[in-house]
Amino acid sequence: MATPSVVDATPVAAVPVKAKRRRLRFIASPKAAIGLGMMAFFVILAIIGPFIAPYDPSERSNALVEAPSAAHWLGTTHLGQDVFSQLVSGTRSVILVGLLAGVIATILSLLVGVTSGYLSGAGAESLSALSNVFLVIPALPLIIIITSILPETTDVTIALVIGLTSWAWGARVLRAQTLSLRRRDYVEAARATGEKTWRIIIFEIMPNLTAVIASNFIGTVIFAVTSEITLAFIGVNTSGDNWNWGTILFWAQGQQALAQGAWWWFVPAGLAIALLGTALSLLNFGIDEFVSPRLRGNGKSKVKTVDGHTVRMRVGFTPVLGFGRKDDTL
Amino acid sequence: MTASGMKASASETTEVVLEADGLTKHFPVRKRGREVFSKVSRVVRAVDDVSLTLRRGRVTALVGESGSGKSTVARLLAQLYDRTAGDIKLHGESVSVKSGKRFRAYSRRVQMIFQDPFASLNPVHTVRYHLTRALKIHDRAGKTKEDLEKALEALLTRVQLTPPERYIDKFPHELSGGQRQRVAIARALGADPEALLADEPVSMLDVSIRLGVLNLLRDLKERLNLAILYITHDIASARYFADETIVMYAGRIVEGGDSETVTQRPAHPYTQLLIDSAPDPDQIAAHSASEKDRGTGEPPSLINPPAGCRFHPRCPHVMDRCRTELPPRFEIGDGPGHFAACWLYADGQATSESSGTGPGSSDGRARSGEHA
Amino acid sequence: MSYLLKRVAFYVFTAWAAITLNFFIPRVMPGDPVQSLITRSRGQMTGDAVQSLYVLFGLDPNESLLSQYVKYWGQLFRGDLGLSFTFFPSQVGEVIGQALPWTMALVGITTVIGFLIGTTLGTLAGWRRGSWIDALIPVTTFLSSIPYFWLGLIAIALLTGPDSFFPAGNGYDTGLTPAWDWEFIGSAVQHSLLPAITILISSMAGWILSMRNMMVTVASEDYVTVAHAKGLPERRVMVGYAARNALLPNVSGFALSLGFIVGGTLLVEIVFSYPGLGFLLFQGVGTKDYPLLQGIFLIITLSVLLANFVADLAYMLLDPRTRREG
Amino acid sequence: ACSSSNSGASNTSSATVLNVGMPNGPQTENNNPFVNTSAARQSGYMRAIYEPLVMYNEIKPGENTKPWLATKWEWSDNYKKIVFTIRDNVTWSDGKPLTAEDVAYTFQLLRDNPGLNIDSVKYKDISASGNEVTLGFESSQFVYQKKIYEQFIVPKHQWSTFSAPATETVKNPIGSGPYTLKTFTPQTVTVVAREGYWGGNPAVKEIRYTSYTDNQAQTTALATGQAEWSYVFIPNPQAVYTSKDPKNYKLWFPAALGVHGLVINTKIAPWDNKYLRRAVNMVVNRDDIFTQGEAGYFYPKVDNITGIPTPAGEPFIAPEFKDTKATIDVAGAKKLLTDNGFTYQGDKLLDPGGKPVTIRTIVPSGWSDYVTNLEIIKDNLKGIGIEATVEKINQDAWGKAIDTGDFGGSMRWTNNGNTPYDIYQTIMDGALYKPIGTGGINGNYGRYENPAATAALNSYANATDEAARTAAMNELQRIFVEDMPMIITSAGNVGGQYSTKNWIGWPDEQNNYAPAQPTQENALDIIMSLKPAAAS
Amino acid sequence: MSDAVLEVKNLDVDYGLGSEAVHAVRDVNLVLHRGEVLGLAGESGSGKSTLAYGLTRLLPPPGVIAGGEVIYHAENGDTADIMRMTDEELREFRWAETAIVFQGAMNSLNPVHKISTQMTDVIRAHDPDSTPRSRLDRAKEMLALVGISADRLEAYPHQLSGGMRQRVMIGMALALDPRLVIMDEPTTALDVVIQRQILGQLIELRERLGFSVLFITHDLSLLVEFSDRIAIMYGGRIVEEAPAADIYRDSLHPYSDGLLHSFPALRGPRRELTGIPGSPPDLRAMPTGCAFHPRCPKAFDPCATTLPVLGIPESHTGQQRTVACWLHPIH
Ligand SMILES: Nc1ncnc2c1ncn2[C@@H]1O[C@H](COP(=O)(O)OP(=O)(O)OP(=O)(O)O)[C@@H](O)[C@H]1O
Ligand SMILES: Nc1ncnc2c1ncn2[C@@H]1O[C@H](COP(=O)(O)OP(=O)(O)OP(=O)(O)O)[C@@H](O)[C@H]1O
Ligand SMILES: [Mg+2]
Ligand SMILES: [Mg+2]
Repeated sequence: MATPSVVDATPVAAVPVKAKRRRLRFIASPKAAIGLGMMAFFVILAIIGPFIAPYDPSERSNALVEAPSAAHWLGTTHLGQDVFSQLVSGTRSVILVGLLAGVIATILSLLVGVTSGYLSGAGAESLSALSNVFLVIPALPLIIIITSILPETTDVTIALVIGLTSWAWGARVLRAQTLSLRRRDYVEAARATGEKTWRIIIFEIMPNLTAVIASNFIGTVIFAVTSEITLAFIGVNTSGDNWNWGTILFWAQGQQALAQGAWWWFVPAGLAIALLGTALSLLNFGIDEFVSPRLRGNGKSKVKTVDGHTVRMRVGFTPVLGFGRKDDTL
Repeated sequence: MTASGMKASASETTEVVLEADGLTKHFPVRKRGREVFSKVSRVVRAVDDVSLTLRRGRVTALVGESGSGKSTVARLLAQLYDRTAGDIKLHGESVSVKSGKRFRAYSRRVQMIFQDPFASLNPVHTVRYHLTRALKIHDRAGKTKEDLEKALEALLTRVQLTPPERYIDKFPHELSGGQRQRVAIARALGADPEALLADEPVSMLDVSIRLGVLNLLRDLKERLNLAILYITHDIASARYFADETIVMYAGRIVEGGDSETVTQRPAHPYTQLLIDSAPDPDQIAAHSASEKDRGTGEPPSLINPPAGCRFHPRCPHVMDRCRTELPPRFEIGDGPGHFAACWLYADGQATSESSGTGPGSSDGRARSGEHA
Repeated sequence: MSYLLKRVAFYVFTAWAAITLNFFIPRVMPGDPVQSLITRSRGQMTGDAVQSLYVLFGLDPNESLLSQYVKYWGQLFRGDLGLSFTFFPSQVGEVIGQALPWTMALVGITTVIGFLIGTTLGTLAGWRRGSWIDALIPVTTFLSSIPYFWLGLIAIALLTGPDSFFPAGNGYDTGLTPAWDWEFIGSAVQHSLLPAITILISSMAGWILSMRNMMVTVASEDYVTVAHAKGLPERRVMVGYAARNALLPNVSGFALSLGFIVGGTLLVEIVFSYPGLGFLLFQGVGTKDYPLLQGIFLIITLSVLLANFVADLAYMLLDPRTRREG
Repeated sequence: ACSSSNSGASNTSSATVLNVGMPNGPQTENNNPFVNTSAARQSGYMRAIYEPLVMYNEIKPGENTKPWLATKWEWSDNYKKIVFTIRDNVTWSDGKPLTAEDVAYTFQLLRDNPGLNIDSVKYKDISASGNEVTLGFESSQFVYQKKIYEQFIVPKHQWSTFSAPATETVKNPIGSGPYTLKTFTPQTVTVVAREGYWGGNPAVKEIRYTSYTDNQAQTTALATGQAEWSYVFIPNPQAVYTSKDPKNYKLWFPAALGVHGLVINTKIAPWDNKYLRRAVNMVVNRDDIFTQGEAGYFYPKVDNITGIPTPAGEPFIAPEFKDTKATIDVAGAKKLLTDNGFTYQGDKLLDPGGKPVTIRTIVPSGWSDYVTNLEIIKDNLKGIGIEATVEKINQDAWGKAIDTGDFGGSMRWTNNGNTPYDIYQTIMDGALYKPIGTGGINGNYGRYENPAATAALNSYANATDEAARTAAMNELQRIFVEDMPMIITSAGNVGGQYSTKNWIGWPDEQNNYAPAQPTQENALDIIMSLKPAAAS
Repeated sequence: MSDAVLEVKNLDVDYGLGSEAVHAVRDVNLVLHRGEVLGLAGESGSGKSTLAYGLTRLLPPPGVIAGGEVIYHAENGDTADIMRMTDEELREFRWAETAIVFQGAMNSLNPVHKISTQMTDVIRAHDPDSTPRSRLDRAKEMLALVGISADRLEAYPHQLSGGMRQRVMIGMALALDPRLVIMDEPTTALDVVIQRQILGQLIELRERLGFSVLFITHDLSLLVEFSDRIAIMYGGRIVEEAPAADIYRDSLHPYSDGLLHSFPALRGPRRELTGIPGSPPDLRAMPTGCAFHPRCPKAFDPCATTLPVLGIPESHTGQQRTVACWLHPIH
């Protein structure tokens, strides 16, 4: 009867193994890994961009609207500025605004959404009404109007404006989610244990909203980035010497770069935006699969049978790997 | 049997911890279609006029059909729901707390184990978190880390999750149903309560694990002098585990008394139905033939409950009176505190003190009628 | 209070709050329409024009916000949206009425089509998780991350030209007069193709993704397994059991998205010179045209509320369970 | 049906249709010619419907008037009264005759409705008798002649029925011009030639005015030939426009008597120092501004030291400045500065007080040509050690900052008129002066104070003889060159893009009979001069 | 074995693949005879549901069938291996031959379709020639069979109580006259009265229609009462199989024995309840030898090392029972 120790030992040993698996799972999804890599690239570029740019992005030269060359990798503008340097230096503003606005909007939507979802009474009702009012008002025009109210727009103010106006959708989603969570037994159980309300909201409810919060955050970042760029593009925010991809597009469009045939001026910034968006959505995949056990396919959706066929794993038709009798039942 | 008899006699003397008096809970239901403009608001009468007492060192079982309001009673007692009417007394003092400090003070003394162990543990937190919180909230975590560690270990050991370090850092989904249930119990015990409201703590477990949990509760009751409310569908376990059994039907208490008496000599026709329906491997032959004669039919709607006795549409002994008048509790003299809310015992009321024949015979009549 | 009354009260409140906000937001904008008209027309208008313009627009600097507000409501109830500054002295109602059908037709229809196609693709992707259609998702997200205007401009640069089938802009051939004849409709459709495709490409990904995720979630519900166990045809299981239930959250998302029709695709209208509401809004912002802005916001507000109401109804129709809130 | 015949017509055989485009976005049916926001004015089709009394050509010094509805006009010596003789045999498009009554009524309308009187001309008494109309004014109208000549005339029998002419959208415009409104859509307005026009039948039978949403769309339309006449800023016109059909695609942007340039806030030290401003004028690279900022054509370069655009302003330039060009002279500028108390610390210019010289310029963020100009100026200033910053702010904030004097420098324009008076008045009129912080001004944004300049402006406007005017104008130029309150870089324009593929007879450098802008009054003159290309 | 309906041979079912796999069902052999109720009991997590879903190939991902055969004997004598069926064959086979009632009836009905829709669509799928009228009639008939009035056909699932939903599922399961009905804990959440009602009706129907039932539950007393034979599972394997009465009176495997001594009896004298010491095995790290040996009071040498094989014990020759335990050597 010395065997029970065997039973005991195995799970104990399994604990660190499990923890490791959990942390690596995120990377295990190839989509998320690619997204993470791309995102890291953009963030690094945001930090070091202005230092590694070959030229001062605003500096004029005599090379007017020149096609890409060794000296100017992405050609030049009508003022002889280096497009590549503008792109590289502009990354910072884009990332800053995107992340900052994302954080602001996420925090606001958490505050409003979760609170109005968990609490009841007039306060909660008016919070929910508030978010509905914000939903009704179209965000982009509102942002355009507010930014045109501001005498001067820096990255931070743009981020603030975007963040302060784009939280409502998230709040609504979170509220709906919270409503379904708040009568869950474990929340009631925490209450019955004697937890304080704010602790219940922060420690019992919010962790269960991680998936929603995360995808919401990423969605807001994408929205913020496109908004910032759109604002710059329509000339609402091209302030200072602060370059961002939208400013590049603004100038390119103002000078009708495409009609002039200066594709190098217009195309790269747009592609950069698309890539950033893709990086974020790929990250989103990873987070989905990470947080929601249902989406977790262990990365595999196809299996190989013993006789070499590939079968898709799917609900309703369990794949059969091997047939018939095996000689050795062990 | 003797043991339970001894306890029963002790019950008169042991201290009442928690007492419900005329507890009532109505859930509002949303109006449908054309009712929108009418004034009448509809409610689910989940619990109606329920009175019970929980005493120190005693287990009270609450059985009844599904949807009869057992869980609602437990949640009302835990002050998780606002009650519609009635009173809850803790040590004789009426309490009504919704949240805040007073609620926490109350929750320290009255703890609840939720029906579903899969739902009542937060999937994102480890066992350690759950238990630590329970200890910290009620200032039982001690001052240092070691104190806390020791307290956690003690808790886990108490619910037989040994060795503690094997379970302490696990997430709920890494535990089996029985283990979760025991974590939930440990959490409730973390507050060191005086009363424990255990809502079907074993319903999802296989018999061997079920037994382990029940033995643990009994042990706790005896060692810590807890007052326990044990809600279950498993009447057999009520017989084994509880000192006192109360039967609910459609939001009302229909019978109550000493467990052995209630399970062996059920008085109320519903209880009889319940006991008869319980599967019994020893009596395979005896059944099978008589299924048809059993009172069948649907459980009543709680929105428009039947007038009079709520069981009357299904009752094999239904009388005119049952259809109109709500039966009060009638004492039945065959066991300590045995009562039933049934007009069958109305006549016995006058004579109940003098002899047990009235109820006894009616009991016999009911049973023989069934098995004939 | 009954549920329906509560809903109605809620909608009325939201409408009131949104309209009030719409009233005040433009008014706190610095500068005024006259100044902005002057700065916009750089040199084409002399400084002397200022006074006459103030008089013309009837802008009384001494009238308090509150009395303007009261007046505004009075006008609203009379169905009078005031005179546009940009197109002075045209009625705002007329200006909007002229742009609205275009937006409704282009953006409305594409939003609906995008929703339908996206939902269908998402259904398939979720149903056949891991098949090729699933691989479509990164591609569509890539496309959807591209700002509308960029895609539109590239499309214009690549696909339009003197000999191209696709016109570069406008709602219809410049020589035509709007009428319900085939020539006009054909031309309108032809002009709307490119912007429509742009919107479709950019907006479909969201629907695909959310529908896919819902499908994956629903596909593991017991009743779907039961449907398989019942031996129902695959299509019936996919459509009648999985997609039917997965659709529910998307329906409310769709209702919400209707509100973004005007605001969200403003850039498409600008880029394609499309004579719709979005472009009008953009003009209104540029010229501080409060009456016009308020009129457009009013339309947006009302249509979003209406869409939400319809979504509520649709939800009730689609989901027989009475939702228990709170 | 109508459309197919039309679209075919513009491409084959001899043309009957002229396609005009403006980048103003969709229009709402609004044919009120008085209101600046109306479609009629924005798209320019009012010019084909309503006619002025006199056709005034602002780019042709010397002979710049052509009789139109008025056959004769006579000013009193002090320019406080004018008598128009109205052409006979002119009918409105509804067949009724145009009389002096109509003319008088039009001016009365302006006098009695300040909202319609955009030019703020101070009319006093207005009377008609026979075919003569007499207008009286409160002050001399010498510098405002153009505004009166150009006034279009509306029919009394229609306009007197309007209760509120200012908010009237005139669904059925009746004019004396050669065209009448055929159809209106938000995109395109079509006018067709009518019978019975006093000036004979035009070759152009139909004109379509199309509104494109923005410059880009307008440019594309021009490049593809969809639009044959427009006024729009085209960056790199060579690549985007003219190269598509070098033979036919033309643009002509002659200067008008209005300017653009760097307004300097003369109340902020050390910019109150005229030597500093003059030094700046010596280093600004007007060629770069013209070629890079204005795409080599849009706002013509102004390089006369007086800031007066040529050739339009040629006759007004004082003999002493006739040939004085503003040329780049960095060394000279530095010398001027160091001679007048400024010093250099390395490359950095210090003012007489020893502080580094900087200037904060502002510009509306979307105005790419102004921004480009300022970037160039910033670069130029660096050459003489001045640190300039270019702050791009939104239009409203910019408007407010300019209004209250909260800036160091900014690109801006001046008014234009029939003499350089408007330019100098916008820059130097002491009557318009308001201190920094006070808003609501209509000129003198640089806060320039010089009683001599104000006096010269007044005497120019009110002089009763040519000699006094010339003296005043010369004095103004002297003061301007001495104090250089604004660095004038470019002229306002009255040009346009047009195609000679279907129509010829457009004005150009040689045949400069009218400014080429389709929305100006002279557009009618041009339309009447057009001939089908095939016919020639 | 001419009357066999279903033969399960050496069935292995895993969750996940390769080294990650959890072997939830190991080498299970079972025979289900015509008209018989076979009870399946065992510790929670022992693989009962997995077995039931596995043999119908309804196991959701990441479940896979690692090996084995499930032979179905059709009425006309043909046999088919369910594991080798194509998707189309499976679809045809399902419900018409084998119906299944899932663990939670609450979630088995689609909340957005009416009961009538859900009952008729399965009839239509398997009998495309039927008319809507006949389908509806059949649905009414089945509801009547399980004691639900026909007017409930137009109800949505949420308008029915849990017990009614359960009965709807049972009615639906019988709609196509299947030869085999699998029921996974159909009554756990219900009180005993309703539970008895449902089971009583089922047994009655079984006698009339002659289908076989695979009945999974924790409730041993219920099993003993309602089933003909009982199989006990432990750690993914069947450890004992015997007629119900035999198991109840005289269980051979120590685990079965432990189970039977763990439930309290409602009637008669109070019994001593012993329970089973220790905790269930970890499926990822199964003990060697007999999976039960760490908890077995009677474990001896071979238990810890060698896996006992399921077979007819020597001591019980001739009886229809098998056991996998070293205490009872097999033939
Ligand atoms: N929040 C609620 N709103 C409306 N009705 C409710 C609510 N909670 C419970 N009910 C109703 O109240 C009645 C009693 O429910 P309760 O959960 O107390 O029953 P129970 O006896 O615990 O049943 P079970 O044995 O199935 O757990 C049921 O009819 C239920 O539908
Ligand atoms: N998706 C999964 N991945 C890994 N292991 C799983 C998965 N699903 C089930 N299991 C494991 O497979 C084993 C068998 O599960 P199964 O549901 O068949 O048990 P059961 O006997 O039906 O239990 P119960 O009586 O609780 O229903 C369990 O130990 C469970 O932990
Ligand atoms: Mg309950
Ligand atoms: Mg199971």
